[in-house]
Amino acid sequence: MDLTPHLPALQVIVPMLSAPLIVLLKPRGLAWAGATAVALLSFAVALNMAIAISDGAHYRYDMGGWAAPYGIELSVGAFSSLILLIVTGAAATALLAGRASIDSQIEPDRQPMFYAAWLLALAGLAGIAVSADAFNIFVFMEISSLASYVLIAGGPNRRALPAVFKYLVMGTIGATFYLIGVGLVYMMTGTLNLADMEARVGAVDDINPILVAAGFITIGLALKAAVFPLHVWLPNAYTHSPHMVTVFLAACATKVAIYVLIRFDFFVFQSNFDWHGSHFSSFLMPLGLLGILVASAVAMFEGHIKRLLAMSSVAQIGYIILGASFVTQDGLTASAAHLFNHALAKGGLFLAIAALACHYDDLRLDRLAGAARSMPWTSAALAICGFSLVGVPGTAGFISKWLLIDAALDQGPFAWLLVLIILASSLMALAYVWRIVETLYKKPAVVQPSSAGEAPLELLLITWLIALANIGFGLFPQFPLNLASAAAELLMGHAL
Amino acid sequence: MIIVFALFLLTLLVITALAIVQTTNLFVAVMLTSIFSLLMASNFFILDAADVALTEAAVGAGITTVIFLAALMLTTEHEKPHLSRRKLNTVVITILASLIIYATFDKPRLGDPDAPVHQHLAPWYLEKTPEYMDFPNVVTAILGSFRGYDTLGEVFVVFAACIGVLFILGVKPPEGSTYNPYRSGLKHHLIPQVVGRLLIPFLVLFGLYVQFHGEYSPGGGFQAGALIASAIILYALLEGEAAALRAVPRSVLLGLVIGGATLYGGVGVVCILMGGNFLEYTVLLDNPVAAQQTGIILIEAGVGMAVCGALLSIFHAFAARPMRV
Amino acid sequence: MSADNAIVLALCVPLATAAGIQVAGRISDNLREAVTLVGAVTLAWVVWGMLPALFAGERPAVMLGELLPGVALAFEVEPLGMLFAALASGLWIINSVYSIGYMRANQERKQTRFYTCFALALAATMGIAFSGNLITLFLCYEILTLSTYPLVSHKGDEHTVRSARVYLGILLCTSIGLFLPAIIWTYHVAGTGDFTLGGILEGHIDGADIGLLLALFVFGVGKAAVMPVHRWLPSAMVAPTPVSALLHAVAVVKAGVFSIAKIIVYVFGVDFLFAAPSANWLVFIAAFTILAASLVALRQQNIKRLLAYSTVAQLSYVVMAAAVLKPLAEIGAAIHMVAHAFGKITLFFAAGAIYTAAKKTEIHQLRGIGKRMPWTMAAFTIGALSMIGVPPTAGFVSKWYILAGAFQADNLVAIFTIIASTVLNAMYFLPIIFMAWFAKEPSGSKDHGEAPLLVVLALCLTATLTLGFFFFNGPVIELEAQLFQGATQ
Amino acid sequence: MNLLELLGYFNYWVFAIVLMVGLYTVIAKINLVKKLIGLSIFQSAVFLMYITMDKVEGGTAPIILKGMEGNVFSNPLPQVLILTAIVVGVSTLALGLAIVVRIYESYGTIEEDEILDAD
Repeated sequence: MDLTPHLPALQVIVPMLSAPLIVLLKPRGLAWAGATAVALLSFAVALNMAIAISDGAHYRYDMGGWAAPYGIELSVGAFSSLILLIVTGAAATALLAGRASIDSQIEPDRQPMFYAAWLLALAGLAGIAVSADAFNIFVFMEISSLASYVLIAGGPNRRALPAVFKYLVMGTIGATFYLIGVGLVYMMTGTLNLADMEARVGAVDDINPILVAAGFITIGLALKAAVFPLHVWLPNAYTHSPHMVTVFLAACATKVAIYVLIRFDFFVFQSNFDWHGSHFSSFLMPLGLLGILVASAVAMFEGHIKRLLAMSSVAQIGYIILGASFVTQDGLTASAAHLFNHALAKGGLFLAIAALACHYDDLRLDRLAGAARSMPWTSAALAICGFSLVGVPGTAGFISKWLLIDAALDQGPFAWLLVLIILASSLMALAYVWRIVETLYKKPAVVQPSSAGEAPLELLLITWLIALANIGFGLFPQFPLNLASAAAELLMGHAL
Repeated sequence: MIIVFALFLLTLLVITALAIVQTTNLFVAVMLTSIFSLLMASNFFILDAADVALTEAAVGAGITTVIFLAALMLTTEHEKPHLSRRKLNTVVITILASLIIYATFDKPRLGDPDAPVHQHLAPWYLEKTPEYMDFPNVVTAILGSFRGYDTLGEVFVVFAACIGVLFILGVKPPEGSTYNPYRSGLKHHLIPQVVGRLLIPFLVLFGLYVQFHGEYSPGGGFQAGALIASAIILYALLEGEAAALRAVPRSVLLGLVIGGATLYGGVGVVCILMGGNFLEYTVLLDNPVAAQQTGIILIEAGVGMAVCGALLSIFHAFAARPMRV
Repeated sequence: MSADNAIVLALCVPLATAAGIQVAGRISDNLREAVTLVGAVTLAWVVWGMLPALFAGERPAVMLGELLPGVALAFEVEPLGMLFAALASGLWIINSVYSIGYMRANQERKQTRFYTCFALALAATMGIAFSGNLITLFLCYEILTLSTYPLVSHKGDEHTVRSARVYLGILLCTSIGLFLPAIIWTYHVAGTGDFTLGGILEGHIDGADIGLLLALFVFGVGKAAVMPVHRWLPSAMVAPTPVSALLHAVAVVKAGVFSIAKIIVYVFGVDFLFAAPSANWLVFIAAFTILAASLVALRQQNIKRLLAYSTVAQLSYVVMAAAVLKPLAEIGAAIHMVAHAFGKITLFFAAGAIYTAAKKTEIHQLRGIGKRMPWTMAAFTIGALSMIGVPPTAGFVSKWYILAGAFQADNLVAIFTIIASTVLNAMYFLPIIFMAWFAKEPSGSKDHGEAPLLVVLALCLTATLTLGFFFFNGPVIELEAQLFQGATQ
Repeated sequence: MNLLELLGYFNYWVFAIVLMVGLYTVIAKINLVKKLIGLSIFQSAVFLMYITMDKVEGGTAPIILKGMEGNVFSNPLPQVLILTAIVVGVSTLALGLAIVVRIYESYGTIEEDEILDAD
């Protein structure tokens, strides 16, 4: 039978329905193998859809056979497809590379549950990306959140626990805010389907509840997306979670929230209210800029390598928000491209750190001095991904930075200020990345690695694969770029 | 008359909420939370939401309280009094509250039949349910079929919580803690014993009724799962952890969760295999109405199993944790 | 072999050499050095092989792919780039010979990494020389920066690492902070960044913005070492001498001034810029750099640092010549790149030879050294005279053209600067020459002779080139005159 | 303003107040269990908001028994949503409490400031 029309549903239900079965796979290694196979399958599904979509396809799916708005509709366009690629790619990559790392951090008898939670997180994030129903997004947001709390709580250090508790509290507040916003919009429009909302919100006479709803939704999702200054949960959660979980979540978790934020705002509000575009940018642009500057500055002085990169994530989220806040085709393209490129760079960096962690228990930066001598390959991959983060030409990060500056130049009289801030933070990124590189390569060793030699081969190979992807997508960025500009077109098409 | 009662309930709700914030005894706070949930449930009932009221009573007032108490037993009952230096919070929160209240003046009046919510989707559901499903409870129809995908998601939220709790509490407890599997304060108390034993069969029976009668009256898988779980938790409280685990072992519980979730998802997959969309029950049988009914009964059974198993697993994970001495 | 393919080959040969060095380095040192030499000769053969096509007026081009719509990775050979590539590839051969002698004699560590990075740097240099648009130029520019970092920090001690950090920091910060926005700005307003004779900016930008954009470019190209972004160059002197010689007298610094010249000629357009009053400041800043750097050089005690400041000054000659914005001066700029390259590489080779043979690094230690190392000091003398601009050396030819261009433009600042700096150059080079040949060696000094044969051979070769260029510079001038055949007629 | 109208606003006001009481408890209290209690109050408030909007004047619960087809029924959709939300709420709570138990076991306290001091 032809499964092609079912792909959007399969994207979610394959990992979701596999999760309970994974719990049953007690023997050593089997749960890992099962979860990896499922994640790869999801990635294949996402890739399949992405290729069709870059040829102009658009997937729609009526759950239960009930047409929208009565039933729940799934809809996969360019933007969601890009997100799906990131999510499934991150999940599959981290699993493929991470067996040794996970074995060393999670006890064998707890592993089946860990992998089940992994698949649930994957299913939840994918579910958000494919859904076209405001409430359904909430449900899947909760699946992904609960599963991520579980994953992060698997961190070996006791500090993971307060960190995940904070994440849980703030995440729940964010989700509840979103729920309030959706409720208010539902109250005024009587519908939950995003497209239907878009059509009906314009007819609403009493604007106050919609205004409050937009506020609640934006703040709630900004909390989930760790937009500065609502990012306080993020650094500790990323620092203390198991290394592979950091790879997975840093690459995609906050991005999905940004995706919903952008999509909700552009689909439902922008198209109907003339003033919403300026509200949106006047609210988010300062946050984006502040986030870029403050988080980059903090990252320069962080001593723990994972915390440092977590702070850098906050800054990078600022870039994405900034691009979206221009409310232009170019700005959104830059944002969407940066979603992808940052996932590549950060995923690669955290993979390399997981590799370092195989031989270094203490990941404070000064303890890692001289690591390049015993782990030259890992360090080189880390440097490449780091340069991609900075935006050195020839890497993926350069492409999005180029697009972002190009888009910023259209922003009227204050364009130079925007460019200045972007450049300043790039230089700060250079400073903190260089600090890492120099420590690894040039500083005399402080601690001897627990054992000599490189990281496990599969981890090393995957890390290099991602590092090369950073270069590859820096030189031949057409594929993600096509999706990104198609996504921007879709979003702006609604705003017109 | 009912309006005055509603006003009274709502006022009581606010007072309870404030009392919860004020008290420094966590045990008291949890008990007040239970009362808060009950008040909420009554309110829901007044507002014609019978299904929600039943769920809130079973889950909010029942299960939540039990889990809270179980957690308190493992931690501490007393909140350290501290001087709140966070004046800013109060300010922020007051501003937010007044904003929301301000926004309410544009909201449709309570019960206004012309409100958009009553104009758009709801009439369709009310009209089509008899036609497509041929049973009275529209809530069950939406839950099970029209928005069955949400409900599937919800089952997996419960599943995630279940494996999450098992995962998080799956690490070895620290040294110096003891575990008494027969601890149960109620075993030798006559009145709880008698009343409790009387209650358990009725609870289970009521649970089963709610499960299988969900299409006709308020109720369904969630409520049934929660009710049966409460019955077994009550049994555990009366007879002790070990006895309850003997009656329903852990493996059975996990099997229930996995089986329930898989049953639900499996029905959806079968729909795909039979040529429909995911969860499109209509393709299951020749007669679409009967097919819808069958599908909904099956997935409700899955929900019931999963919720019951998950809640009990969570309870046992807490209860089996040794207390600190 | 078509010239289009030759471009790709010119990029690939150094890369393949780098890979070959990595492999050969695991087998034997001799094999590794053989690979280096073979790579250098092959590259020169490929690059020089393109010359006939260029003289015939062809412009070989190749496009690798599009990064973004309208932003492509493309290469095109034109006279300026051809000259630069031919220079760099030719000197790489000589420098390789020198390196082998130097690195062996000084028993440097990690030589495989050294040769590998060197080859990578050459690949980037070829990329810069042949780049067909701004983005390709920028990409190769950054690769050059990154690939030379391991060379600069080769020694690995704390002082070296700190200096290398200054090197990398200034080059990367200026390029990302100034060069990149200038490029994006150009693409944004002009819609393209392709190097086009006559410029692409005319009509897209006006008023003070021209001066601002030019400033972003000039200071963004930190490798040109226009003050105040010159600090990296003295810092880079911690590198082994062959690195200083080829990279910091030829490849890297020339990449900087070459980029500026190319941007002035192909992005702004000489006539467009000449007509823009807001762009006048460049001559002044270049003149200031020349004089200030020469004054600083006067006070240096360390030979390599003196040479570094001399380089800063000489680079600004090229910038100033380009900024005079007259055809003769532009040709002078191109010739000066060659002339200075020959002279300065000779000087560095000599400094390295002195270090290898006598372990001397300071100027005052050079008393009487001419008698012990006559070949070396003879070459040093020729190089120094070329720096001053005394005939019959290469330096005279280029100064002549620049001066002629300055008269053509009636640019008094430039004329004065050239004269004043010639005096300053004489003031810091002549005493050294005098001291080396005629002063008496202090008693009790170490007995030593010439540096190893390969080292001396290399520096004699470059000294000969310095002299030879005075007599045989016709082809170069003919090639560069092509730049203005269309524009001036 | 008739009584029902007042009640309508009153419902929303109670929603707003309870919501803020919950939020205040989450933010201002440093005891972790208390925070979770606040979180559940916070979520309950949202349930109230949704259920408030389902009511139709003179309506009954949306159970269409035989012979009642002409009656007015309250809106079933918010009820379905809140059924889901309640279960989500208790799931989050269970997970949160499990974490609190582990925190107590590792740190010996469930007060946020003491936990911060311990690290």
